[in-house]
Amino acid sequence: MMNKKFGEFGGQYVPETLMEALIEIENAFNKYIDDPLFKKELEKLYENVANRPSKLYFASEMTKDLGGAKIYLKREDLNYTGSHKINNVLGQMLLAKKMGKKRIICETGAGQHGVATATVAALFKMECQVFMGKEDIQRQALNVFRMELLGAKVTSVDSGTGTLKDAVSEAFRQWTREVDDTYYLMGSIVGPHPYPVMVREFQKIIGEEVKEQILLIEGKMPEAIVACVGGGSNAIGIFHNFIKDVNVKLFGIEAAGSGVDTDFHAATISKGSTGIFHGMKSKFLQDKYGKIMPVYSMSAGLDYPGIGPEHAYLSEIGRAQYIPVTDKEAVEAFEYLSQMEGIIPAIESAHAIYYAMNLAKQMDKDQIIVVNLSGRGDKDVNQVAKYKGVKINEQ
Amino acid sequence: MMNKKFGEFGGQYVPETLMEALIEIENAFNKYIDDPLFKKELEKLYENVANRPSKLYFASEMTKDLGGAKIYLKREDLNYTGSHKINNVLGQMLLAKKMGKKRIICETGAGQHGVATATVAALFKMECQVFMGKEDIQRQALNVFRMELLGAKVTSVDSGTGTLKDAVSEAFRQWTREVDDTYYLMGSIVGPHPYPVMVREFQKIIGEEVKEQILLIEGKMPEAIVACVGGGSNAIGIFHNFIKDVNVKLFGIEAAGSGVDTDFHAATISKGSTGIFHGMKSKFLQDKYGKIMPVYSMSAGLDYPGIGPEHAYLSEIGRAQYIPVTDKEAVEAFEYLSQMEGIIPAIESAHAIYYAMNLAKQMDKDQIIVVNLSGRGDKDVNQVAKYKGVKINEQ
Amino acid sequence: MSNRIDLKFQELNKLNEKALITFITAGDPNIKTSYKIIEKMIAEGIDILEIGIPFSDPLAEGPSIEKANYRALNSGTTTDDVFKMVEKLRIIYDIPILLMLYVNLIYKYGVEKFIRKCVEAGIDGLIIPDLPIEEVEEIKLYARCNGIYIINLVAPTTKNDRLINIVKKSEGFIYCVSSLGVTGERKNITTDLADYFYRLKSLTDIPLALGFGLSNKKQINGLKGNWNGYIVGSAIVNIIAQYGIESPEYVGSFIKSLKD
Amino acid sequence: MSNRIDLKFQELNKLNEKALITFITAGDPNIKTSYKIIEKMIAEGIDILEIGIPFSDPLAEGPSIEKANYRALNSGTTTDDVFKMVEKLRIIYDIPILLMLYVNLIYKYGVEKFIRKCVEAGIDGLIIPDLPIEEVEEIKLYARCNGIYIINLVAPTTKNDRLINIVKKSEGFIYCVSSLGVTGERKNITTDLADYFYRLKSLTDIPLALGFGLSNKKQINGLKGNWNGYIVGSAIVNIIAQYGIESPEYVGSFIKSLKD
Ligand SMILES: Cc1ncc(COP(=O)(O)O)c(C=O)c1O
Ligand SMILES: Cc1ncc(COP(=O)(O)O)c(C=O)c1O
Repeated sequence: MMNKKFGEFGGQYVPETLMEALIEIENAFNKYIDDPLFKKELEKLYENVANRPSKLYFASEMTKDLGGAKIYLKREDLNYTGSHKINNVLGQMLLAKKMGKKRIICETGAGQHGVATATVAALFKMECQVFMGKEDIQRQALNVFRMELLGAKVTSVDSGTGTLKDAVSEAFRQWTREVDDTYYLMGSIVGPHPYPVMVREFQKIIGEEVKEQILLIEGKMPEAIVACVGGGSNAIGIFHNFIKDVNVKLFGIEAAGSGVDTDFHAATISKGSTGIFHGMKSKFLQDKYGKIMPVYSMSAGLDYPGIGPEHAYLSEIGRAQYIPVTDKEAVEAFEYLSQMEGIIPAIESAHAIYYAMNLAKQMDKDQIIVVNLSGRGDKDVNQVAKYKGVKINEQ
Repeated sequence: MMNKKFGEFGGQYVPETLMEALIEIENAFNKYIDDPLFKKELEKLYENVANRPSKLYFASEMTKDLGGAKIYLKREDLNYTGSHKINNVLGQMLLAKKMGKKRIICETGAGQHGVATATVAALFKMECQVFMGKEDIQRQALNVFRMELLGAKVTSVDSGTGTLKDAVSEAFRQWTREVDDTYYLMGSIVGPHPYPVMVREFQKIIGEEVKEQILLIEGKMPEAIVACVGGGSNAIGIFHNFIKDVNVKLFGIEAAGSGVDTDFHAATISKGSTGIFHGMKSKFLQDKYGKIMPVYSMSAGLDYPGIGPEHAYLSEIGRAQYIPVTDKEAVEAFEYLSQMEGIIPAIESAHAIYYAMNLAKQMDKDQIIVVNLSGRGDKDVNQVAKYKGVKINEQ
Repeated sequence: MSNRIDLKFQELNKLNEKALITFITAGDPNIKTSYKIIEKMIAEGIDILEIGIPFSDPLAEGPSIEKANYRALNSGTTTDDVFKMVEKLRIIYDIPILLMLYVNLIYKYGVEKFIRKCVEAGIDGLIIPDLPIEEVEEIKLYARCNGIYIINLVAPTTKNDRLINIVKKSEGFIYCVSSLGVTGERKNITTDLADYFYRLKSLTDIPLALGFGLSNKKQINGLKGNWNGYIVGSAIVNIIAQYGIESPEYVGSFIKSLKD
Repeated sequence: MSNRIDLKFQELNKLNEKALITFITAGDPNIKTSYKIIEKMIAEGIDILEIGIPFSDPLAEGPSIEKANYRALNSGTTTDDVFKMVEKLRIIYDIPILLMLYVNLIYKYGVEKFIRKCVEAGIDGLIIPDLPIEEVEEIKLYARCNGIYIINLVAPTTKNDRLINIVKKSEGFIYCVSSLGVTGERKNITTDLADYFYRLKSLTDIPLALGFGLSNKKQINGLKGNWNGYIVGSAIVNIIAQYGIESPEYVGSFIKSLKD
């Protein structure tokens, strides 16, 4: 049995109608997570579908250029569908199948989790409905058609701000309507228990691989690990297996949008406060009455007013540090990595790259930083072009 | 020393200004191709940059659905940058570096070869210029910015039909201007010797992996191998290691566009005749005077009026069969694979999938087809949407 | 100190009547109108008043009440405004008053401070749709010793194990969600209400109030089960959406139609 | 049977004069105008005529001649039309005539048939820019026994090994490409022409004609090396691009300016 809370954070703050469903999932999760057969099946899916293990790539040009610590990139961008999201989707989809579910719903922001879910749903022959904010549907129309191609139904959410948080709320609403036969496949380590634990367990493969790979390549542990934090799944995925290794510093990078001193950011830990939302107690950007604030980041995947409860906890106890990086800085890192290593990172991941660029310079040449390159940046090229004032007109 | 001809096909039909450059490349290629150090470096690049080996994926749902031969997909779509093109780019770029070149030029159609080249050029710190037809630049504006992000200069070619063949011609023209310090990195097994041989040698890893993988998984050889054919590099890549295994049938799938009986197709072997163009003797779509015909396929990567000389030869001697598949059929396969396996194939590769779908039904359950899934279809989603009358408006 | 909710149900029980519990979102379309609507509803004889505090992300609500929340927020309504309105009501009215709100509004306000404010304003109970019994203790700790009830909800999906547990810990009444899904009017309630009612009744003597999807007298009269009360929300909110500041009259007539 | 090209160079050699070799694309802007332009050029005293057969993808050409090819194709000009025009010219003129064309036009036409047609029309030689000596034999086989020369090209990039080989196999004259790159006018020719010339001259007695980028008398006079002839193409084609069917007069004046 997994603990429901991380210190004071976590819990199950959901309407009664959903409680039994959460309990059902929790029970199934507890039953299968240590089942050797389930593990074996998941391993096969990781290998055959997600294309795992993902490479640990030595960024030699970047390292040379910065002149400090050695930088390694964990190449989750090379996973099938282009990000770490697929790891979690495979785990939960397998669980849903074991539970006899026939229908999957999920939320998506930039569309990465939606595409991953639609992909695996097609393979598993599950019906699939994806909730996506009206704003995000317009920003990421291509991903919408990708999901539809894969046979998923994409539902536009125009309540609230029409972005990720509203897609989550709407998915919850839909779930209460058809909780019997439907499985809600949450895309990050947020939401009510058991999601934060479950998503971590399905993402921790990242850190497990990293440890094995770095010990093989370098024969020692890294000094620092850096990952971007939206909900926090890629970060917890790479952190988890190192949490006990207290000499390994952990850095979670939040989206500072136009700057943490403006009204346009999504820096939950830097600027948020403890609250209860989307089923969990955690840190949120909210006003003094508890109203959830509109947030902003050019990165749709980080554009969320909360953060996973485990990160709130790691921050509280000082085990991990959370640092904001702005749009401008992320775009700089986006271009830097593209030209330095020929790797176009997801704009989410570019936040982590930026911090690593600065960190490396302050470290010695025999020290090591591992950055989680959580996704590929093809999806963001359009937006960065626009950010830079370049017009792209596909015909 | 590699043979310059495949039967009557191949050769070096280029302006005198380029002859010494071709000889220089040929000499370097002959020197390095069997050099254990070069091989070792290339292997490392395949692994660290291209993300090789690529998976051999059993398409269980498709196999079940079709009820015939077992279908395996060689997942070149999981390579970094999304297609088989990177294999060749790594090989040639390493060679160019050994030759002391500082500048790379190349052509691109859909942008896959251009993106792969720009990517590796960034990593190798080579200057890079990509020639791309004006039409293709408009159709694939996003890839243009991707290349620019990677530091490459993209040059619009508006001569001729403003498509791939004109981009090749323009790259040749540019090369004659600066042949001393520039390396022309050709994207398929076309052009003058030594390109067809060289590109094959850098792509044959595909078939080598397939043989090892299928023997490991199935303990036997496949009955058939299917690959799409534009210039023919992914096809030769998977065929090469099986050419001597005469019981393995080889199928190259050409783009039939609107149909081989219309004026809108690119089915070079089915409808073309022997000619000499772009430096090689091969099969081309041409009129009775030898004028090269405008060709058409919705797939920019197959939209080329010629084919690699080795395929012309394999066709002539009957070792491989070349079969046309239309836009309509390719779109059908594109959607089929998306929904059946959760894999969105490149529209190029979808041509091969379509043929495999039909072939499988005519074969027994204990027989095996391997299809080369040469690339991922994200780049084509927009176009398929348009083909199907769906409007996508990214904002 | 006995709670107005208990007194109300005792009174109705004696008369063999059912409680009419009505809901509006405070501040929709503005706090003044809300006050007038409430006065009208009380005048027409509702038994218990449920006032929603608007929230940015009301995830248990269907479109009607969801939009009411946005309207109320747009009119600038805060938690403090709602307390003030209740204080004002209390000068005149002794009707049981419940606040319906999302847990974050309490948590961020400060649980202790919030409960103190409830006491000061004369609140009798809280309905917190995203606070299942598994998480209730943190707030109940303060509510209990201040005589404020936390009204538990049960749903058709709630299984017996948990039902027993919830029922055991309930006070005031139990909010029995009629159907799967979020709030909102429904043409048909497909839950087997008779079975639902008797399953509950066999476990407890606490009053059972049915809510979600109830919209007119005829529908309510046709429902199976001998429920102690009915909660009507979206139907009223829809009238407010239509008539805005003119709505007190219309809400009044609607309440009247429910009482006839 | 001696070739008109050889005779021409012998004649010029005696007079200590250099050959003026001029190029146009047949059919640009139409075949009739091409004929008129050629008559004018001959009247103004050019020594050798080089006629381009239009091709869809002329990959050794710069923008000027490339566009001339498209104009000619748009006017419907085919290889057969060019043969007809040459036949007509031959009724009157005895000037050496070369065809400049891409190898596929010969190959697809049928090498044997093409050479026969050349003989019938009175063609003296072929310039095939995409046919290096490594690939020439297949066509030379037919050309040789029919007295048609294939004019070899050399480039500044050609190294001595190959140069010796090319020179050995040359006939008529050697087309010496002045610069890297494609056809087209050039302000400056950066190749060390003196060195280029002497390197070639030390290997052969065959006439050497310099081409690519030559555009006016002054430029030509200033060039290093004692070349046996100069080839002018893009400069003429540019005039045709500007004046279209009016161009014969203008081309005539231009040729005159080269001869003065
Ligand atoms: C590539 C990538 N990285 C990171 C994130 C942020 O999510 P998380 O913090 O859960 O990893 C997303 C979300 O869409 C993403 O697509
Ligand atoms: C994914 C993919 N497949 C196939 C091709 C066709 O090229 P080739 O025939 O050289 O494999 C292309 C060319 O762009 C491509 O991008």
